[in-house]
Amino acid sequence: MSLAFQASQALPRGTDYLRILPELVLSIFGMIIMVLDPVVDQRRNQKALGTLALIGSLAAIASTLWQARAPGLAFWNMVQVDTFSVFFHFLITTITAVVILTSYEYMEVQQIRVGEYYALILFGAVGMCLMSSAVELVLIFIALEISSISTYILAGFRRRAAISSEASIKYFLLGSFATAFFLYGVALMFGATGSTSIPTIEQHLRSGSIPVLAYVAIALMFVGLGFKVAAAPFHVWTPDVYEGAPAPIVGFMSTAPKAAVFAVLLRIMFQIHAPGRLGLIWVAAALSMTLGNIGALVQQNVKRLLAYSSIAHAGYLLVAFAALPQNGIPSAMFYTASYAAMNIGAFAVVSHFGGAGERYVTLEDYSGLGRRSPVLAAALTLFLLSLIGIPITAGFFAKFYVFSAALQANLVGLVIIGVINSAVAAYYYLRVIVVVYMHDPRDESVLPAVPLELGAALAITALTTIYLGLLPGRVLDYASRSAGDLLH
Amino acid sequence: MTPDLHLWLIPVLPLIGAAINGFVGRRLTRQAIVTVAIAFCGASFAMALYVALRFSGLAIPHLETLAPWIRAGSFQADFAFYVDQLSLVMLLVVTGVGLLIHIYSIGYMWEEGGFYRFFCYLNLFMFFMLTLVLASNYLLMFIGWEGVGLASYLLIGFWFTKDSAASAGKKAFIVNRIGDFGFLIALFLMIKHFGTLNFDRVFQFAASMSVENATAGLLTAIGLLLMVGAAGKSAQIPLYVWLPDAMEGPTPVSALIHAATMVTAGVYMIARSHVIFERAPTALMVVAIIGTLTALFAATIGIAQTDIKKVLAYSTISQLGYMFLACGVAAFSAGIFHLMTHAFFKGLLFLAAGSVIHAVGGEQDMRKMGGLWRKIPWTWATMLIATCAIAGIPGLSGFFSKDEILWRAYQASWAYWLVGVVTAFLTSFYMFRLMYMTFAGEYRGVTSDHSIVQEQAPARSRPSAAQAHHGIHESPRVMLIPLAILAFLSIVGGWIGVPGSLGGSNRFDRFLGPVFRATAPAVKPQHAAPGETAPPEQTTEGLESHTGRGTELAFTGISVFAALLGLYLARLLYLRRPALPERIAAALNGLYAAVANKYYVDELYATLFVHPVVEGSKHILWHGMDQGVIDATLDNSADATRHVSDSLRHMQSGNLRSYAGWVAAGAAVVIAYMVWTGTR
Amino acid sequence: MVPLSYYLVLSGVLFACGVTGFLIKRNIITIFMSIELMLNGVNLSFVAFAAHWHALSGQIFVFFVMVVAAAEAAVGLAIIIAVYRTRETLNVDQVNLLKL
Amino acid sequence: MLHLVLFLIFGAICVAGAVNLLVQRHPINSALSLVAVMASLAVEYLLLGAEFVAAVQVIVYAGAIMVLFVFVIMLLNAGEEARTGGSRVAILFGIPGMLAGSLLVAWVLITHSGTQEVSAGALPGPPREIANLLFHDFLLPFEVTSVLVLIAIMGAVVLAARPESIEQQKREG
Repeated sequence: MSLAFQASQALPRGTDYLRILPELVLSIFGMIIMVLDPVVDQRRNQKALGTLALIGSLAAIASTLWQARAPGLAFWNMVQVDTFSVFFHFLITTITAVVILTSYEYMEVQQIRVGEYYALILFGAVGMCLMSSAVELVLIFIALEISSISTYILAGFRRRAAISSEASIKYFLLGSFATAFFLYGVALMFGATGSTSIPTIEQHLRSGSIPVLAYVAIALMFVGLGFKVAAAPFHVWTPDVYEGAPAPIVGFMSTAPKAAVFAVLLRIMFQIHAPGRLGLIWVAAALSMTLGNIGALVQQNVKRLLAYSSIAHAGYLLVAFAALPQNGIPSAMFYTASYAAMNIGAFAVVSHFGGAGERYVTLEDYSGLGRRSPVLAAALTLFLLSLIGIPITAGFFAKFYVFSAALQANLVGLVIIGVINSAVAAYYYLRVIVVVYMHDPRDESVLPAVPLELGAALAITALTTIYLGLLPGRVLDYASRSAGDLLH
Repeated sequence: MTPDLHLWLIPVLPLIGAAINGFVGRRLTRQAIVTVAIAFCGASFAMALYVALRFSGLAIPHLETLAPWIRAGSFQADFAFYVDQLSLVMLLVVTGVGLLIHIYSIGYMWEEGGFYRFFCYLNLFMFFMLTLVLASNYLLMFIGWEGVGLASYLLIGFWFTKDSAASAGKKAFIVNRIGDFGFLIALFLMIKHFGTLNFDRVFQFAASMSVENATAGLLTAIGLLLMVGAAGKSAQIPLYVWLPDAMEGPTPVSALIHAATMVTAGVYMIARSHVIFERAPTALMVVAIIGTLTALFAATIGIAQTDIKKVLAYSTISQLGYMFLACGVAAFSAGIFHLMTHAFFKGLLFLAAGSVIHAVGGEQDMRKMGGLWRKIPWTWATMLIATCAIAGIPGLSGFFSKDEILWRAYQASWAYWLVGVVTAFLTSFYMFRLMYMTFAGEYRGVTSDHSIVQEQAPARSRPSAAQAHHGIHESPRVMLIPLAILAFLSIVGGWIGVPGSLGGSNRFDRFLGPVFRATAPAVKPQHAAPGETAPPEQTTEGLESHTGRGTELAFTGISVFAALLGLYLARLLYLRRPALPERIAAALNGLYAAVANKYYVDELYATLFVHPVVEGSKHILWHGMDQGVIDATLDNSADATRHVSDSLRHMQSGNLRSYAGWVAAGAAVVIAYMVWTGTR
Repeated sequence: MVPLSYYLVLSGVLFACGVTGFLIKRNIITIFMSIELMLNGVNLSFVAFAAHWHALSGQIFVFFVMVVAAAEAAVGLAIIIAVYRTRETLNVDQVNLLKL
Repeated sequence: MLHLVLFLIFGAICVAGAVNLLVQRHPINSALSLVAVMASLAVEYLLLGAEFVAAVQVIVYAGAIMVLFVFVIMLLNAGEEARTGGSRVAILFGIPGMLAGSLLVAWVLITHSGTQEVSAGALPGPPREIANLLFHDFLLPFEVTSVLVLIAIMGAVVLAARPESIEQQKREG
């Protein structure tokens, strides 16, 4: 190995910092919250810390937009800012902001100390953002760990509930288990190519024959990443963890880390031109869709039902990974964004309705919600319709593009499985809608009014759901350009 | 230079009405709600009339782009509207009949709860239906297509406190989803091979392809998939099961959605895609066969139904079968003609049935009616007209359209014709049976019995139930006027398309001609239908010179005879000798039970599809995978209580190590697969 | 002189032992130790490959893995304490309130 | 030759320690065997010429992390693990899967990773060069680990602290 680096002992330049600006902003706000937490009065200033976190995530959104103007590599080929990374930065920071909005009321009702909570969300977002822009497996690994560890902790935040700590330990142990697989894959990839930098790996694999070791490496990395996105057969943890974790956090961890991991998966699958991609994805996608949907059919707990649905949606999303890059990447990105909008919205409703200690989470509790709170019921219905994939909601176009991309790659079988699955899915989503509107309320007590912040979160997610369902053009266009950037 | 007609207003006006009623309807008075709903629907109808008036001055097809929608790479779809002769006919039918049914609903729904909701949904339905009809590309059409399904779901489940209504809504929705896959996959195929979903471009591509006579190629695949979609929406075999259940909705809904407009969307879609079908004879044949079978099958079920709305529902399915048959023999204009006349007389039948139900206080069982003609003469008269029309009594609208279909079917294959005539006989029979059971004879209901009424309409707080005590009464004028108008249309509606053989010039066929003939394939498809084949794709003029007028008149005579035979038989059985049907039923015990139970198709589907999925999910995944596989045997040292609670706990998973086991096993499979690929 | 594959197989064996431990051990802390065992196996692979490719970045990776392992240990043990407090057991077979 | 002998000896200790970890039923014994694995791994690192890694392995892994483990075992007073009948899935699917998977990987490693021999100290990793890499090329990951550590500390504090309500109950009761 040459020692050339000694000659270039330069310090990072300004543009280097610009290219990690959102991460910097998020970390700084996270630290401010952490420092202020013991100082301020918990009872009175619950909201102050939340607002600070909100400002932090908004600042991160702004800096993402600023950053978009200066694409390029930074920190000696560690991160790359391009339309692809900006798309995911924007998505993740927005998810963070919306989740913070949904948490305001929840934390108060559950009587949870908020300081570390908001700081952890922001720090977690740092990791997720970095995952989408990192082009070096070392950095991807650390970023993945940051996002994972923060979600392990957040999953256990309902400390008085036994199921919450159980969710946390299950998620933690299995997550670390999967991380070890991912890491082993990275080690073998390093062994196969002699590098951990994605562009170098790509060059190495493109020139000459692909060593068998690289195949095994891809397999092991897929095990790790597949676990994180809840793809079958690595999905088993999802229902348990989603049931036990606090509802706003489930909204968070079913979208933001997933989006980030999908970004990594896109890089590995498409940028590296992972060998053997097709069969692997085919089976995983088909299994995820089927197991997720069938599992959801008999669920009585709404959080659990949504957990199974999120497995199924991971399956739909994986279908895009089996398609050709120029169609698959944009459709996967579009799906990620749509899914984020509708799922966070659904969990926002769940977190409000759950009440203290998340008492009301079964399907029966939801009976007559349509009469008790028409606004909440209407919002939930919209999100569920979008999850089914009804036109003029985001879910429709998301599925539409994914399936059409798959069909252009001649994956007729996979598309048929997907389409059949989306019919089965209609059954259990409709079951919720039927319960909400067509059953008599079990409990006529007045629901607490929807507070302003939660209302804002619902409005944002609902409008995004409809916007993406009515005018998907701009987002899709941007995603297509990102695909171009990713593939050079 | 084509004028800008602001076509977008036609669908958007009802949407505004729906929005107003949906958001503030709760605070409005009933008058205000009605005014809003009728005004916006009426404005839409006025716009449609305006388009019709300007039609001759338009370059056909007339395209208007409202706004760009999706531009992803080479794929493009806009919010754009498309008017040609076909969509104009549909437009007028939908807005016209829709308006009449809106008016009728004022009277019918006046006493119901959720009045604003009803009109909101109704307007919403109009929005989606008009989007479907006016769309200039398949994607926009699909949005309307799914939207009408959604609106129909909402309206079927309108009396949602009734469990049967809720589950009927769900059934309709899910069966429709199955059909929608076909449609959706067809769209994907179009995107893949044509790169576009715009009608003009798709048809251009399709027109440039050769007829797939011997080989089943791309167009056949697309055609068959579109057929699956159409079968779902238009309730054809095997996806018809939702329509009878959909009768749980309020009667105006049944009239508008499940008779006149939405269910005909499948026919419209096939007619719209005729360029594709004309080049895919196999797909066309499937359409024809399914249509024929459905027509016959539903008609036989209709014979044994006792619920007045169920009879009409099966009759609708059967008539839709006729329309499919027409499309299947490439007589698209005949199919659309029947669609239009059917909208008139079937809409009328449902409205009249609603009026009957209204009159007898919510009763729907025909066995408890009878002798009503004196008490509700207007309803009786209009319904009689509609019945004559659907039965094919000469001079009324149904006669002309059905005759046209049968004649064209005969030219494709005598088998189609024969089944068609038998169905015509059955149609006439069950419709007159309905008339005799309802209006003739003595009243068999128990007016003073409170409980029956309550039982039949448990959740409907209808004061008309109370009126039942005071006797049967004619409906208010606001309901009778639409009946009268539709009756008028049912009489005269056929005269615009009198076939040449009956001395007419078939103006309807000529009007639609440009749509269907301009793109007809240069080489005639060899229709693969069984039996004698004749080239189906010829102009009516050509056909006349080919076969001669006498033959056609003879066939007309046969179908009229069949209709009259049905009338006679119904009269014989249900007026003269009311005891006879029961004896026949007893004699044909098994067959009658099968027919009365709709051939047990619902039960079959439940056992075949629904049950396995739900139970499989429950047993295989839940009990099998977790309870069965997971160890329930326990350590000996554990005491009895622990034993019980632990065995309960261990029965279901939740065990971390099992989860890790799945992950490890999955990892092994993934590694094995990848090693296999790598070393291959 | 030792063939590279010896090191790799040794690392693979350690990894497999870790997986086995995860599957068969009941004590949460021991399960967690099995994960550490897996990470150690991976580390050996990194160092061996670094020697093979003459690329120091493999060794750098090992440091990061250690930091991550330390962080995971801190969090993991805290979670274990939290679980113990609510359940009073460390047996993973009894931590199963959440199930299908 | 000496190289190979050393590899085999410490490799054997490694595997023995790992197996012992699985066999022992008291967590303390498992922890101690894990320490043995780590220490002998450090020797393997030395054989590969990675002195710095070997040192860190002993200090951080065997020293810090394992101490933490032992501390928690003591704190929770963890006894011998019960022989609860747990999961058939893990035995029926997990173990065979693990075996099959690791055999496959081992086969690939033996046949496809090249049979080059690695001499002792093949890659000298002096701290100076490592520092150059760590603080220059890998500066960003290095800095980002600080966020990771911060999260870990915060998480440990949040989760290990007693929930307020329990405290309140105790005070009230």
